[in-house]
Amino acid sequence: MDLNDLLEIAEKENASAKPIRLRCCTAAGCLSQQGDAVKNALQQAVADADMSDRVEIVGVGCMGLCSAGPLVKIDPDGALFEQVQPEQCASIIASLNGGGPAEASVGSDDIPFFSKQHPIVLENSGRINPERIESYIAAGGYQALFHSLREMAPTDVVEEISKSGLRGRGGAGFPTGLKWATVAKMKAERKYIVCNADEGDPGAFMDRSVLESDPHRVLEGMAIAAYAVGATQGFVYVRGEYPLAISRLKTAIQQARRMGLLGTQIFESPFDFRVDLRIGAGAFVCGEETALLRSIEGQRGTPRPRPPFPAQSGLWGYPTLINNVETFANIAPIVSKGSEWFSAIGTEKSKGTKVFALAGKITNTGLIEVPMGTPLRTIVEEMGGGVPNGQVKAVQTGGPSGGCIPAAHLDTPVDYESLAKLGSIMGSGGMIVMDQSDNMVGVAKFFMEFCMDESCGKCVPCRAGTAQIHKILTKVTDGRATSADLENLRSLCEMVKSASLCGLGQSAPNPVLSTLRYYPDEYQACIDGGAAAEASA
Amino acid sequence: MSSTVAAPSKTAPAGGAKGQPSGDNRYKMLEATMKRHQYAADSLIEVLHTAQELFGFLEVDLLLHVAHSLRVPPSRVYGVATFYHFFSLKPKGDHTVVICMGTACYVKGASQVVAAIEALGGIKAGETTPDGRVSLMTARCIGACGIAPAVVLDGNITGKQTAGAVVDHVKGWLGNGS
Amino acid sequence: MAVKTLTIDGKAISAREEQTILQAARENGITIPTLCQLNGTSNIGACRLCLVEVAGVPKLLPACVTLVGEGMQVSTDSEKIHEYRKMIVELLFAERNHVCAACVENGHCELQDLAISVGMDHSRYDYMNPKCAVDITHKRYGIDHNRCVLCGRCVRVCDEIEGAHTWDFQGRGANTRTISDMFVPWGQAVSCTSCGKCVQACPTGAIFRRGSTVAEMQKDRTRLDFIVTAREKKQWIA
Amino acid sequence: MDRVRLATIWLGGCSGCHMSFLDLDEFLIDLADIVDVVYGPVVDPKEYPDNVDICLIEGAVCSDEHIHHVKNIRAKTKVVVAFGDCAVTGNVPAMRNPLGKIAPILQEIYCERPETHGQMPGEKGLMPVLLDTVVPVHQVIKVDAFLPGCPPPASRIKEFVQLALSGAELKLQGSGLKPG
Repeated sequence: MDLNDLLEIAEKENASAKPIRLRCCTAAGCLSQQGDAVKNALQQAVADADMSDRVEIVGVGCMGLCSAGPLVKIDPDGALFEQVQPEQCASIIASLNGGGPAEASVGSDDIPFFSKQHPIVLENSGRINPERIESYIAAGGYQALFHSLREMAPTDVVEEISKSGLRGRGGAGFPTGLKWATVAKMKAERKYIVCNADEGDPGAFMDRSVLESDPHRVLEGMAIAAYAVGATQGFVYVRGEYPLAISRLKTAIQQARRMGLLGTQIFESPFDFRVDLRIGAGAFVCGEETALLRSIEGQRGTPRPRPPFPAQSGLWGYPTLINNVETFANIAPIVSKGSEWFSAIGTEKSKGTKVFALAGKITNTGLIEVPMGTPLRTIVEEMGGGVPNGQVKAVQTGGPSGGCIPAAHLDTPVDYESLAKLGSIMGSGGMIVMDQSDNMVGVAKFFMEFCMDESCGKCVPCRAGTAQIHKILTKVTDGRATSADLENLRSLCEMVKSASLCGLGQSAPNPVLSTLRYYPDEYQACIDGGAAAEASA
Repeated sequence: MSSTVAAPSKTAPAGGAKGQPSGDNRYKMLEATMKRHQYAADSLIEVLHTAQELFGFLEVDLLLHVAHSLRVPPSRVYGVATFYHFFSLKPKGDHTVVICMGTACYVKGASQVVAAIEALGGIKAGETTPDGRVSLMTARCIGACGIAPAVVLDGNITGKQTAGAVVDHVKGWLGNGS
Repeated sequence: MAVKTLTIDGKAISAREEQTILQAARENGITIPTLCQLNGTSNIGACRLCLVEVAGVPKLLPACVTLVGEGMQVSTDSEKIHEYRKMIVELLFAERNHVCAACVENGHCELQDLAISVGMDHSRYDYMNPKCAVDITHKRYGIDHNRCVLCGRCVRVCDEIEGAHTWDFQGRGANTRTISDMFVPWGQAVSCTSCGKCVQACPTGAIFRRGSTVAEMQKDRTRLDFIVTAREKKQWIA
Repeated sequence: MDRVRLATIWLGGCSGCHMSFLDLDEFLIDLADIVDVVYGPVVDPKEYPDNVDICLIEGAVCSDEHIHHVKNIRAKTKVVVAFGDCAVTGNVPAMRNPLGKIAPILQEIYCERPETHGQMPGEKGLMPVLLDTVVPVHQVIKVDAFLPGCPPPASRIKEFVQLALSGAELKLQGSGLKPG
């Protein structure tokens, strides 16, 4: 396999495409709304209308606008159909043949939800067939790997990633190039690459969507990373809750192996790289890197103190590079288009784009990818279409590790530093919009219950502290708390934040601290006036 | 402060892979998985996944068999099996309803759905109805936030659910015995 | 063997580079409270009582696993650290059902000593009152989960020194429980050699010798250290 | 100097703390020169008086009656002291908490055990209602000082009382804090 072979596959794939192509979303969001039945019905309709010679139905990954699913898009330059029902499919096919307008609701891809996006990570999502490697190759896939292996020294690759300014998309925003350089410098007989696909933050589904829509993109990023740091074995650690992502990854790994894009002597170079899947078993804490490593080793997912960092001593004591799905998905474009192209996007300290999952009380739910630094208001009000029949009260970012950003701060640009200043975090990219009917003490309690249940139990501040914070919050919502309880709540949150062993405990108090900061009245009201209403639908 | 000993009713000697009919194909398939992982201790979680798929849940004897085969101390196997919420040491019901309790589903009223099913089945989340028909579980965000609240009915993700609709569905399971 | 010089609470000291802050402090008579740490077993940094401040580092660091560094300025007795330690001890008392008055370890208990040393006169937190079992099926020893602080010393001593790995943890978070073998009563745990190392290792009255009554149980941790020193350094005389 | 108005009360506990107080021996005679015991198991008054300077509360809060007492004490007392482990932590009386709610416990103890007389004692309203959860005093009212120990040894009580009389901060140190 070399570049010509790749180009040949791409050419063949493009040549086999039929004049009219209907793309059906087959990611989990649309599938759960009968997306599969829609795809089958379309195929049946094409066969019935005897149009198979010029119309094809392609299952693709996520198109983003989950709230309008199942989505069907006609290429080239055709309509975008929303909330398609299987019984509407015949009329859609008939309309292609001049049979009058389709009996399905037509959406527009010229709305801010789509037009304000800047897809890099998601550029293939909803376009290519995630179950065919040829489809990825036709979109230029694996060329970046070829360029890296054949035209760049490992140090050049690290350098390129460093210059791009890419920062880890898993939440903390550690400079990716620096992490790679650390692993690359370690002298060891073995090194590992780990892709953290244990996307546990409730309200976040970016990684799921990327894996379901464009799995090869992630594998290619991992392979480039492996080459850059000198690793030969990789693991993708995926949540067990994502069966579709797991099956598509399995397919992708098999296909890549069969084509020689994973395995030994890739692109006829001395570079070997093998990827295995590891399926998580329902433990949020395994998103923490040292816990994740223990889990890959078949143990209880309890974190350990760092240093040593995994880059120094990771899997089985060997240097290990851990990045998350979205980080790896950024690698191939950076290698292809160059670090300058990438670093021109975004803000001074936060380069590139970020994928966000919009959910909650918002008109358009789904996935968007915007340049770093895009104001929260643009995302929530313009692209998301605001709250249906209501007002934005707060936007929760970063899941149980993040905080609630009040509407007054909607003009904040979304980047690592700005969100941290507001007491929240970028996190992996979940954004839950809340309206006036949501009680913020209830929201804080919801997150604390989550952290309490997900605490591994190893360190005392997190194990006993989260349980105690939850107990105090319950007293508050039940109207049994005193102002002394609020004082205990605050000091305990500070202690758990400072004294916990890992990121779970260190960030668990954030939802409480941020709501205490922005919505002290709601806490006070519970103390003065008795029980608070649970957040209602 | 009870003076009773918390322990499972069943106890088997360590290393005792007893009670596995040699004709049971499931043990052969489990064996194949362990072999593929070269009986490595660090494949424990993968092996437990396979064991649960094959047997539906992880019985103590099964865990002992795995411990013995992978040469992992029994207490560690039990520790791992109970650390991860995916693994169940008790049999599940004929039908399962999993209600997503992620943030998006929470703000869209998932807790009302849970309450409704708890009331209907007379069980709490994580339990199975006494007749073994229905298991109710909650999930940590299944990543279907765009269609919240999401409920997984016998493995099928359904979106934009209401308490009434899920109750009707589960009533069907409780009622007709299919 | 490189030597580092550093200060702990303003006192200039020197330490070997492979030493932890905790070891260096102890050698110099500076007390840092610990609970999960046990000489002779690996350090896990779990109880967070040994957290110290290091100048220039924004986070608190666990002294038991943080190596000394050249020019390090360590502080072990700031007001914040004292307050955090106290909170952690209060959390531990509220987490399980510790009744000193009715405990075999009363007067010799590390948790009780910690309460005294951090100046705890009560726990500001509500008691959790969890249901905990007492297992006295072993013919010589017993385990009372009401008194367990989940420090993991029994687990480590059994795995790392005795090599039996009878103990481990099941569950997680506040529901974590110490278990023997496949969650069988201790008396039925066939891997147990009845060596009693876990009894000596346990900092509270959770694991005790049967037949001990209130305040009678006294443990000798130095035996564990002795075994490890003998095994690793071939030194049988301390 | 005005005489110090001291009260003591015995809630859910064994009275061991009061016994330990009596172990102050001849110091009691010194105390009698400056202190009036205005309420407690060792004196006559049935009503808790107003303007109490210091009250030592022995025992945990186990019943609705105890809640009434401690709230009343709080309202009428300058310095409220949790006196002994039961008041400070719940201690032995709180050992029933993990067993769950009180009704089934009473049912089992008074009605179901073979050696009992098969009926609940007293009529409704006659007996104080036991709480589902026994709690230390500070979980019901604000407590100003804690005097741990089961019981606190007489020497510790003496030290504490001397602190109180001298007007110093009511905080014990070192081994004076040992519970149990």
